[in-house]
Amino acid sequence: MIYYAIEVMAPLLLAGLGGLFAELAGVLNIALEGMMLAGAFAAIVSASLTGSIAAGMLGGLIAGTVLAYLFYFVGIRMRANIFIVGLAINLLAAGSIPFLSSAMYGTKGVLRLPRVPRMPGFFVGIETGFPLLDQIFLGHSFGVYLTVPAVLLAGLVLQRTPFGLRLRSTGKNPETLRAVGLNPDRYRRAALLISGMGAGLAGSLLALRLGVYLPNVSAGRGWIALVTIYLGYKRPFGVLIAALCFALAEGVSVAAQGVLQIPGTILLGLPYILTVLAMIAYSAMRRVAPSDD
Amino acid sequence: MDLRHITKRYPENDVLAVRDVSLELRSGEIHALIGENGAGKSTLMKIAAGLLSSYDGEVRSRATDVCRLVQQHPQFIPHHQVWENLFLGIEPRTRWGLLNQEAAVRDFSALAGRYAFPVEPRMRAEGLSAAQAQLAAILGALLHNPDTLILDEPTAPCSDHETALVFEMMRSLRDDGRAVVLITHKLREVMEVSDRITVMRHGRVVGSLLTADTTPNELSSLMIGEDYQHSSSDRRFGVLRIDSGTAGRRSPVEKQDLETATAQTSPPNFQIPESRADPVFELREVSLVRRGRTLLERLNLKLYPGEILGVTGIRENGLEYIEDILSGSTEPNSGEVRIQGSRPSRYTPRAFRKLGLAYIPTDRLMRGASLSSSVEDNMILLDRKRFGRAGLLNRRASAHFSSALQQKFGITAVLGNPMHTLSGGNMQKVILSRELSQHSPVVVFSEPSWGLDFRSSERIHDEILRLSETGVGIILISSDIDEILSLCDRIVVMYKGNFARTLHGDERVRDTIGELMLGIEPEHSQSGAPGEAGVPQAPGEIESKDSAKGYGQ
Amino acid sequence: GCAPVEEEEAGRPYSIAVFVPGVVEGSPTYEMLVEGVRRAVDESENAEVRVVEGGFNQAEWSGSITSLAATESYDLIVSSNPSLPEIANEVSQSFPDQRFLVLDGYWEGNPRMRTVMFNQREQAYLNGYFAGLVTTGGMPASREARRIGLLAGQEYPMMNQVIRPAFLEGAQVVDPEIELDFRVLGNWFDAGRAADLANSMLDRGVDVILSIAGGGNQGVIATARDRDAYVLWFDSSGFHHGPGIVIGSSLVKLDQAAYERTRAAINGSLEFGVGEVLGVADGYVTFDSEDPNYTEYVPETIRAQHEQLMQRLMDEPMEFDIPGAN
Amino acid sequence: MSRSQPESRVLVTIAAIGGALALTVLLLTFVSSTPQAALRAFFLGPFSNRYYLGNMLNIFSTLAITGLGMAIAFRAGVFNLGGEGQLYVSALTATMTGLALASLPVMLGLPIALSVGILTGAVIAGLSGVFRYLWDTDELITSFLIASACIPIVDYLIVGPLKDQASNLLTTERVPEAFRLPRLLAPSQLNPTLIIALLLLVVAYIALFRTVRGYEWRLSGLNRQFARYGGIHTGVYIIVPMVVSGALHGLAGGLFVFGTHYATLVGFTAGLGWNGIAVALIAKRHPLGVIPAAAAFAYLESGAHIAMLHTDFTFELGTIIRAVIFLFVTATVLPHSDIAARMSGRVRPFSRKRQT
Ligand SMILES: Nc1ncnc2c1ncn2[C@@H]1O[C@H](COP(=O)(O)OP(=O)(O)OP(=O)(O)O)[C@@H](O)[C@H]1O
Ligand SMILES: Nc1ncnc2c1ncn2[C@@H]1O[C@H](COP(=O)(O)OP(=O)(O)OP(=O)(O)O)[C@@H](O)[C@H]1O
Ligand SMILES: [Mg+2]
Ligand SMILES: [Mg+2]
Repeated sequence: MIYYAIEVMAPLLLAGLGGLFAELAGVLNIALEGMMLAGAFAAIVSASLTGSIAAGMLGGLIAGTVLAYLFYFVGIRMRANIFIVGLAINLLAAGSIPFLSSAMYGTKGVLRLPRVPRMPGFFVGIETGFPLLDQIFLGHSFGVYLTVPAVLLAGLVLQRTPFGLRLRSTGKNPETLRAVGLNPDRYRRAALLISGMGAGLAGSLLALRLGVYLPNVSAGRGWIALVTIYLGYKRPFGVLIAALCFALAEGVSVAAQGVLQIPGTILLGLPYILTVLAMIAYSAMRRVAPSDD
Repeated sequence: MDLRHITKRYPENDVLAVRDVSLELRSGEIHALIGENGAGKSTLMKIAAGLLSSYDGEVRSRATDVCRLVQQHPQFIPHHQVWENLFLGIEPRTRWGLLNQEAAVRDFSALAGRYAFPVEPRMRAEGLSAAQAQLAAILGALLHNPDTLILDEPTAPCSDHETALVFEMMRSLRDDGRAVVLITHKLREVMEVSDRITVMRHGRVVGSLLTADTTPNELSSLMIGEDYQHSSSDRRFGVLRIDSGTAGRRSPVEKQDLETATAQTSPPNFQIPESRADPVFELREVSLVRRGRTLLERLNLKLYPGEILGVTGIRENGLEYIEDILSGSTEPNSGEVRIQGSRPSRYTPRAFRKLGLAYIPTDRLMRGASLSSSVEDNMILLDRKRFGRAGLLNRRASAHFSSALQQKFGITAVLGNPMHTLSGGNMQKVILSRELSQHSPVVVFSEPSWGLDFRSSERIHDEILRLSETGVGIILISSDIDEILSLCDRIVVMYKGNFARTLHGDERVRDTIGELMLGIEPEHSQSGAPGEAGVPQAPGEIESKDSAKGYGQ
Repeated sequence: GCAPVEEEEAGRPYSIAVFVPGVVEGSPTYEMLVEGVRRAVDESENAEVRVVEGGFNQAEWSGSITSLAATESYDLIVSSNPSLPEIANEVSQSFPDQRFLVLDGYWEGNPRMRTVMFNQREQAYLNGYFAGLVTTGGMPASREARRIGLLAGQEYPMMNQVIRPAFLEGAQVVDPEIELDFRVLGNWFDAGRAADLANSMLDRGVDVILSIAGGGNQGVIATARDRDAYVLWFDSSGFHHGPGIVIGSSLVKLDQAAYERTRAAINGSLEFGVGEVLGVADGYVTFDSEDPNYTEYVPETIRAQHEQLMQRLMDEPMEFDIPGAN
Repeated sequence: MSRSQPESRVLVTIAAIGGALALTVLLLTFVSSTPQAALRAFFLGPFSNRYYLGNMLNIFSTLAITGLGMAIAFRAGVFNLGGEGQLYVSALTATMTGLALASLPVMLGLPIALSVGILTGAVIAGLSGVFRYLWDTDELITSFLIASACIPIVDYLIVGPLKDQASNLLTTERVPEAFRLPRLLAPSQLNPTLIIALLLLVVAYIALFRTVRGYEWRLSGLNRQFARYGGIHTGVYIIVPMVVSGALHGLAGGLFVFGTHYATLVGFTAGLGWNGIAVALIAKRHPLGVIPAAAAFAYLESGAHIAMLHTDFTFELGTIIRAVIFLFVTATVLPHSDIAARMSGRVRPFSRKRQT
């Protein structure tokens, strides 16, 4: 179960980390969902054109970034309402992908294209001597192993670089940037583009794992990724924990369907309930703790 | 730097803030810019620093020159550390292009050390006291190594000691051949530190003089535009009577019209107590502990009707915590508060106000005002219930009320415009007008005259005196010794979360207070009122890291 | 602004609207529906068809069909879904002249409506029997546990009352010990979660899964491919989705039924007011044994045993209690 | 709400809408084989007969209530992201109450059923408010999560124990005839919800801008620290706005059942809650602004629906057009308001730590 939870976590985490940048720069990116979808579609298309997984992931990344740029242009440059722009981007992705798909391949349903390679498992034959660990951590698809460097990189960039400092300052108070002659919009743009990359990559993982593109394949994961940002208290490592928690909760609900006599449909609500409870428990603990003021 | 024929109009409220002003800032000179609230000082200097874009006229300077403005209310990102706030845009980097935190902290500490500013670079900005924030902001400007440094009311939140530090820094910059501009309302400071003085009134420059050639009286007449008589309680000229010791309460200037106006605008909401024997406000053994640190320790205090009790000290020695306790903003960990003999149901401003407390906060921007609401909405905050008829808000009555307050306090504002269009001083007047219209038996003033021009602060001082005459008990929290001295019957000095001493009558001497604030027990008198003052702990110097760490966060 | 253009009586074509309660693409049933009706229209001299997609919100279907009927420009409205008869019946109270042909649904007694139902019990039973043969060791990747899987997009009456029990019933013909692991996806598109659900089933020893989860089926295939398991398809032939992984497909010849009944309607020979049920014996429910993948990947013995079952159903059709039938 | 140059703002708005329309026309012309018919159906369809007109007004009614529910919460500085779920659950509880009380007279049974719906929404949203009040958990997230958790449960109940056994639709039984609200423009779905919605908007406007409570409400949203300092019970203005917002969604759910569908169908809310947020934001959180915002929304929705039924206009096309219009309209109409900044940065102009 943990093995699959890790697999489920990977796209959530990548999208969440991307969204974290936007969030810290002061832009609530509710378009993660649409960017993931676009990433998934582009990943299959480019994987099919090139026959390469790497190209597929690159395609996903680019697609997410393109939407992110649109987000930036309308939401930041044109000063539109961020929330509405986000909704619009989601709609745009949901509407134009079937459109493109039917123009390019004559179908807007399941898109099974030739030459899309299978996502290989990594570190398959290796043994570390701890069979349990091997079982949980080895043999995942490539994207999973991307997440660890991604978390570290995000932490490094956000906390340890001038860029990260400026980005975080943008979100807290853009005036302070203006006061020292920096343009906060630049950092918002960078943050949005990064979030587009994260979400696009996450989408490509979803699709490449299946080897096909399906309408609505993101299935609300963009929203969950958004939730992990808050659950993770806006820290990269926190997002990791939150995404893992959510994935585990999802894993519990999936596994419970086979074991418990509770109707499967009800169990689908379980991850959300577990998450709320975790959130309350955490907040309540923080309140009780003497370190709080 | 040379400003030529600058004119600035704010389109939001159609205010002509600066009118055809020309000004020359010379290097190697400290240039004071004075004028009443709303005269246009801040606006002009923002233009000089390039922070405002649409204006008429010309700003000339050498292309390589750096000009930095420290704003009137410096704003930091609360969650970020001080160095993160200040090195924004000029971050030192390591070889790998990463943030070089060590270098930043080192540079900062070196600079802070040079001017003896007690600011810790790694502290979170939210933990800075107002004075520290001001000093930090100044350091932030200095990090840019400016050729022209403009300070907009830097001394407002500072105690004498910190003010002295700032002046020292200004002088050393001047001697270094830089141009320094000081905006302030304290003429004493102007006389003390500046080389040249420019006076503004209603957006115009009405005079530019050499400090050596002028007198405070001349300056104030220029500012006000008439020959102005200081009332005897004017503390800015307190130099004249600093040691007069017994100087207590002066008879207020006659303000008959004012009182009648008050009577008209609002019927008394509270009964002012007849008896003067029972305290109207009491702290009993109040302690405040946060994050394992004792910020306030077993404080006792009694305030009697008609009394003005001064609380002073360096702000980070507990002045802001006592403000929160006195106003109900924070719940003490032990002990209790009594207002007019009753205990508030909860420790919230709401409960305190119900028992008859009015409160003028230090933090005007966040706590004292809703910047995006209209001026009128800010004025009616406390009286809102009175304008409700069957739940509906009677806008005509509230407008009438607000314009009465506006007239009474001489507030320059359009009532329907958002609060953020007001000058700093006018904002404070709005807050004061609102609180004083309550007729509360207890009023807590915290730093009431920060940022006010002297006519306005004098009005406030007169108002405080008048209030106490009518039997209101007043607590005046202020880090300004002159203000405390000229108004208060009794003064408590805080040091490290304790009441170091309560001073009565002739003990109320400037030097004694100054020493107590720094934790030095003065030799000549040991007669603190028992039970109402803690004994200061280990005497130590305020700028030591200890105290900054201990009480800052 | 959509008033139909009146043409002279003689030349007026027979006008058909196909109302798709969902979207056509991605749904084999609706693809068959549209294809069948189109073929009938193409073959006739004077008929025309418009396909209208009604989207997934069932609350809107009634309104959309009302709108179609209200234009009074369609001689026949064709649709397909178990819930459509009751909607059509209601609309037909307001527009008594409108005729309906509903496939995959059942209604008796509305003289303006003809319904065609398929015996899904037999269909699920066919799948179940095949699954039983697989899990008891008939295939290379069969596992020891006698456990088969069923993944449903959502729970609905036909699923809970017919397909699920019949699937198990069919399997237990092979071995009464066989257990069913039933899971719900919650929607018809989340292939990611479908893959996880399939994984979880495989963890519990399942080796063959009947997947009735729309786009979610792709997730099941991906898992089965990774972990060597088998997938069964429902309604249409699914072999091409995963050769060697999809090893069986039960078919409903909805396209054929749609074609034939539409043709009859155009010719004026279709009888309304009846609801028919078509099953294995009628040739409308079957198991795809023609596909080359089937012969390539499925051992001779299994194919033969399954063929026998088909024969048996031909001779003795199964009783079919239609859920919610009027 | 800048006072500056209202004329130019209007001009910009008109230009934006014009641009969006031009793009729509262009898109349709390229994609459709009968562009004229598609355009006519899309733009004029909603006004072509009373049926479509009535349906459009009915969409407007529900959207107006949910939009108001969002706007009113935003005004107090709290965020209810669970409208969709609140609407859905309330619809179910209202339906079940209606069914259970079938024997009561309408004048008694219907109000009770609606109240149950209102109460349901209020409780679900109120929970998030209470959580924030007690434990300082972000109500934006908890409301979303709680509502998301409720949706599968309702799905299950409708498909399972509460299902109408006589129907093949995934639906509960229909509420008794007597309980159904009368149709105003038969055969369209328009019903008295419209009147209730308009009344609510006006009442909300007065309550928010013309009462003392409304003053406190708005002030709490603008600067909670200030409100607290002024003696306003700010805790109340975290919980109550959430409760009211939830209650409005509950009411919308109840009316959706008794006025429009007479039953709760699986997934029948279809984004009404989400669209409520968009409506509230386009309306600049102003109760009266909700009217044009919801009207525009309803118009687009029904236009797309009609064009889809009668021409080769597709579902995706409708989605794309709506996206384009969103992008255009908000880009220029909305100033970079504080709510936008806060929605994006979640910067609250007050410390959230010390609250009563
Ligand atoms: N952002 C603004 N928008 C609109 N009007 C403004 C703004 N800032 C200042 N004003 C107006 O411009 C005038 C000059 O304000 P300014 O802040 O320059 O005064 P000041 O001399 O610095 O006063 P103070 O001593 O009170 O700080 C005032 O009438 C004020 O109301
Ligand atoms: N907007 C509101 N909606 C509902 N209840 C409120 C609202 N505001 C306050 N209350 C509650 O109503 C009660 C009365 O509050 P109100 O603000 O009227 O105080 P008040 O006028 O000073 O009266 P009292 O002295 O009785 O509290 C309080 O318990 C408070 O929690
Ligand atoms: Mg100023
Ligand atoms: Mg087996």
